[in-house]
Amino acid sequence: MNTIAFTIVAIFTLTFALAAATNPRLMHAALSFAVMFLAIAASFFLLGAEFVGLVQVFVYVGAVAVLIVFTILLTRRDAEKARGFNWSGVVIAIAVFAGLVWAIMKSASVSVAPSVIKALTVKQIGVALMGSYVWPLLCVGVLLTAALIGALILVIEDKRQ
Amino acid sequence: MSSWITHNVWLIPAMPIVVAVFILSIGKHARMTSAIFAVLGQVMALAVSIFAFAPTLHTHGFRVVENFTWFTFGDQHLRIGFVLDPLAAAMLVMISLVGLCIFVFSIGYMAEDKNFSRFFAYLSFFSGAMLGVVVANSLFLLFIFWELVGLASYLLIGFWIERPSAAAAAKKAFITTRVGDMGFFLGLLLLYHVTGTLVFYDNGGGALEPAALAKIGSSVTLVALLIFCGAVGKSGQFPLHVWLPDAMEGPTPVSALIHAATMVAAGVFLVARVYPIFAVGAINGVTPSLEVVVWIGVVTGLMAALIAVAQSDIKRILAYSTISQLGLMMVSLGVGGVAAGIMHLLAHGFFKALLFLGAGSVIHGLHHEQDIRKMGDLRHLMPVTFATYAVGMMALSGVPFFFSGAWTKEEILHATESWPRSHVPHYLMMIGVVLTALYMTRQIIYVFFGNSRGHANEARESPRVMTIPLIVLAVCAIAFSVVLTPAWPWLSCYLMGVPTFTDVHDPSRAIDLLLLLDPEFTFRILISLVLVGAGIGFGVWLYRRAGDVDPLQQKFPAPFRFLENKMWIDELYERTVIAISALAARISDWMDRNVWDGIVRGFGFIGQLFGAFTTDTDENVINAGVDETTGGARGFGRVMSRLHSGQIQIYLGAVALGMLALLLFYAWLT
Amino acid sequence: MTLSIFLIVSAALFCIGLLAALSRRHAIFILIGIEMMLAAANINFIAFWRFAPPTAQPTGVMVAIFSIAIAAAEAAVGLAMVIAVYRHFRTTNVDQLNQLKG
Amino acid sequence: MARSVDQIFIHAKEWLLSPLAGRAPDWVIQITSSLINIAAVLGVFLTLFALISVLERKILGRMQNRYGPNRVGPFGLLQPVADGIKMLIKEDIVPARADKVVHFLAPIVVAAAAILALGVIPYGRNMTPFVIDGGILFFFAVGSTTELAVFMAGWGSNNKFSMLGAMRAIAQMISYELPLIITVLPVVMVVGSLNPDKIVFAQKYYSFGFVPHWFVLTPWGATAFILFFVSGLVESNRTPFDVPEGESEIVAGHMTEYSGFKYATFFMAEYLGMFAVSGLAVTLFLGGWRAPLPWLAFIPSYAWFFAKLSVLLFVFIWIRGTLPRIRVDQMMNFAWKFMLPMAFTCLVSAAVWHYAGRRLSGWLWSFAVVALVYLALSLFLDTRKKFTPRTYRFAE
Repeated sequence: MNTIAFTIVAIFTLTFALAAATNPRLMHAALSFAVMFLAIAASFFLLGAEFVGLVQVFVYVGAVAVLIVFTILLTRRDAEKARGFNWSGVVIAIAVFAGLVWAIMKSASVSVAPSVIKALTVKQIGVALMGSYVWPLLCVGVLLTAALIGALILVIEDKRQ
Repeated sequence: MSSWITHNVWLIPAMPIVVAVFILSIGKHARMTSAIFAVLGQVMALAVSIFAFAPTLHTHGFRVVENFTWFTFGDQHLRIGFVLDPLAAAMLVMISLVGLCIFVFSIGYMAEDKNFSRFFAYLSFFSGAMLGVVVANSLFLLFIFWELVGLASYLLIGFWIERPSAAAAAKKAFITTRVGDMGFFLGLLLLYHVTGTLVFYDNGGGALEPAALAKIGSSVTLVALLIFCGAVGKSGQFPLHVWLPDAMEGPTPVSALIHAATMVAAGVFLVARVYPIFAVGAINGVTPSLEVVVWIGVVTGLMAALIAVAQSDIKRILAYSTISQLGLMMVSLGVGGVAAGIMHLLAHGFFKALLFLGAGSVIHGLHHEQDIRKMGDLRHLMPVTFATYAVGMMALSGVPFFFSGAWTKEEILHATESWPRSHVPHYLMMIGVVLTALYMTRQIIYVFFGNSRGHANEARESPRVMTIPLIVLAVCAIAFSVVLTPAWPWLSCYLMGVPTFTDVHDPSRAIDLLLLLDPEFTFRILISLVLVGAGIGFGVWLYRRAGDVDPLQQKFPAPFRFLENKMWIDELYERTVIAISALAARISDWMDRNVWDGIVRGFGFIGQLFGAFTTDTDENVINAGVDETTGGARGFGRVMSRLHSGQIQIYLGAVALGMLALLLFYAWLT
Repeated sequence: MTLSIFLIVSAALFCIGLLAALSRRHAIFILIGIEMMLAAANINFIAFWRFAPPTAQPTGVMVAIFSIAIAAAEAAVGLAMVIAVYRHFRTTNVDQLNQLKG
Repeated sequence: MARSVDQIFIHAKEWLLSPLAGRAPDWVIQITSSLINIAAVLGVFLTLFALISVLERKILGRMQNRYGPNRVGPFGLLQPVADGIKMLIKEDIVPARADKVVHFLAPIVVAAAAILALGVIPYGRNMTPFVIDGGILFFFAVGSTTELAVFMAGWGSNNKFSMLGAMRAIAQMISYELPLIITVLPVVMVVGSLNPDKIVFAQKYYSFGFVPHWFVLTPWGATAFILFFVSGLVESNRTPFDVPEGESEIVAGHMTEYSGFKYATFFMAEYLGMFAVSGLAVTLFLGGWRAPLPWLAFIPSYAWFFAKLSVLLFVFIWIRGTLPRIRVDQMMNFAWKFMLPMAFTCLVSAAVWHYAGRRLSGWLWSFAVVALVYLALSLFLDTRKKFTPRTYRFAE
């Protein structure tokens, strides 16, 4: 494991996350959001779960980012208006971060070296998915269909007007 | 024909009652029809009685019983019935005959009265009830007729309801007799409890038959005495005699019928009828109950005779004389002379009715004047009344030979003489006889002899319709003595159900005149002659020049006043019994008003209290509490709603803070 | 290279997501914030899977995959709602969308 | 001998790496090896791009009975150099109120996506630049970023036409991405792995001595290949489906505001995309670097790969020259109503083929399934759709 690579990736992720969170321009924020997910995928690669990384890229960068961008397009009319930025959110976020860090630091069992592990192959994931996780897979399938149909109905414009 | 009547004896009481109901129903104005019907009813009753009397002569110890079950109650059967035996038959004839004379007399006496028909209805109703008492074979049926007689006497005494004294007298009579009847009823119940049946003669099963008598056992005295209470009440014996003198408020025929001949006799008849119960366990003829009867009789007889001497009202004198005579009869029954008692009862019925009717005609003649001190020298103005009245007086005071009263009195004195317990009653009764003769002579002198006082001079002889019954009764008083003489003891044997002396030995010498000459018999007649002679002579001597004021009163004013006021017995009762009952009434009223009512009001109060308590708790505890909580809830609700500002980010911030808090808590824990 | 560093990075990412969700007024940014938080969670899963002793079933990975799928569905529905809200209220400014206030 | 020729490039690489082998830490070695790979890939494909760009114009010309560019260099082969220089010299105009950053980034992202996709395809035995277990998935994951890039381009240039073009391109690419992936599924299912090498390895046998086990020769394989090829056309916005930058309609679609080098990058990215898709098609269906006949195996593997690739590219160009542009809604209907069901039938018939024992009977059964569905669809798909009155909606 190369810490350097990891630090780079971590820095990338956090900077783009911050950009997505704070960038006043909507479109830039959305794009930095997408890039951030690329960075996250990279960190997954580093952690040895390529498949998840790829899926992450595939789903987020491929679909969600596009969706977000399209939504921004569809709601462009008031996008330009300058939006306030309430600082209480920031305060809370920092507080929570401090809390979490404290928790992590406190629990000694966490600081452990990565265990030697043979690469996770897609075949193993396939077997697991189709084996003991077949039921969740079906549920997620149903969930996704339902969600998408729901989203469609929400958004579809009634042609009869 | 006659056998049919013996079995249907109930017809005799039924007829007068039916006539009474008929008279009441035809209304007030049919005066003469009601009178005729009443008399007719009485005549029918008399005829049937005579027909019933005839067959009883042939056999000794004749008794025909007609019983039936009135109603069954569970396993108890109430049997009642009618009986015909010498005692009943004799009484039937006497009552109906006397009744008839009184009916005829009262037609004249009550002529001007506006309630004429109602009077006759009550009279026939009374005579029916009296006849019923005589023929009843069950103590229960006898008790029923007994009560009807009581009711009839109440109605008749209080006939002139508009006069308050009459109403009070009726009420007094009814209540006093009721007291006696209570005792009678308890006796009846006890008898039923002990023997299981109330019928007198039920071919072996009856109460008066040996089987039941054996069963009575120890409580016989109690039963006898309780039944005797009824007799005391009805016949006006010592403790309960107070109502009789006041009963004179009623019209004179009423007094005659009820308070001379019949009703008062009912008590004596009852004792005679129920005699076997009294006689159970008699040791040579003496039982505790009979002793009580004797002493009650003696006391009553003597007391009444003394009071009669000091009375000034013509009817009150006769009333007290009746009480005295009844006492005498009770004594004769007590000492065992049942036949003598009954014979005296019959004789007394006749001559006492005669005296009362005579007094009635005197009063009628003097326009309702009753005080003898305002009468006098009436023998020339009312000769028939005077003659019949003299016959009655002679019979009552017991002048021997020709008059019925003498013979029966003779018999009674003979019976008391042979009473083993003590001779005191015998001597007291002799004094009684003397006193009777004394007050009767006083009365006759005051009324018919001496100088006329008051309005006596305007007296006129009563009309024929009144004098005929007087004459009939006078003849009866004299003729009756034929049967009563010991020479021909037919009646006593008939009554006792014993074959006469002669039948047994020598049927040919039915009448034994020689007996009269028997030395032992002549001695008894001599004694009675001496007693009566003393009484009359002392009376004539004492009252010959009597003025307005009674000579005895001049000599012994204190005792005279004592007697004149009826020995203060009324006042005694007034203070004691009535006072006590008034007090009891007041107490119960007080109790009811304060204690029970108090308790109820107390509960009510508690209820109110509880109600008040609940309302105000509800008011300020619960309501207030509820208001508070609702107010609090609304306040809290408002606070919470402000929290829900609709800002999503605030919610998310809250979530984050919550998580942080948890974290801190966790930190604090470890 | 210890697990705690990964955890710290994911915590940071989580907080940035929180920051985005809390402070930005735009509706879409709330969704972006949520997606970030979910991604942070995924990192944790994979990190724990990686650092934990090897197990038969790659549960961490499985959970991560499923959470990605669900997050995608959620994002889709969320954005659809944002569009619908925009069409109805003509605004995506979260402050003005407080019709559900109590 | 054939072996050594086959592995010539691999030995070259090792030769290059040898100085570093001993001394440098291994991550340095890794990086240099991947750098070498990248250099090789870029080199090969950029030259191919240049070549194809000119060849395409010459072939099109030939098809249209005219010569293509033949002025610059022998037979016009230096034309790409000329174009390159032209592109570089041209002024790079950036719209005034355009979103500078996005505008600048868009071409880079598109090119990067395309190049990344090329990194995964096995060009020869042991000549896969990056061996990733989920290689195919990597290819598609990277492929999906192109949509975002296109959008950035469209949005960045702040121009209605480019925005509209971008919308169309994205719609088109998303709709065809689904069939593209689903047609790949049967191959992955049959092979049992997402690793391209394994897929090529699975196609190495020959039945009856001369018939290679290429997936294209199976019924479901053939349909899948056709569908895959068509989807590939759409993904790379090639002719029948080059609606986004349809010159006659909306100038150059999302590339309208680009000029100079950025436009060149777009142009290059498009061709690289085409190379990637056809490269994948070759790996999945045409047996990758496998020789068609066993005895032809002596020819090096990469030779076979590039031969097949050039065939496919020719077809691309051929199609460009012959087919007219399709209307957008027709394209959409075609994607959702025909391509998707057919893709699913490939999946089913592959399953039937597999469970029927992969022998001749399996072949017949799966053929029956595919034929049946094809007939059903062609009958029921009422392509002569009665058009509802068109409603024009303008962006608010």
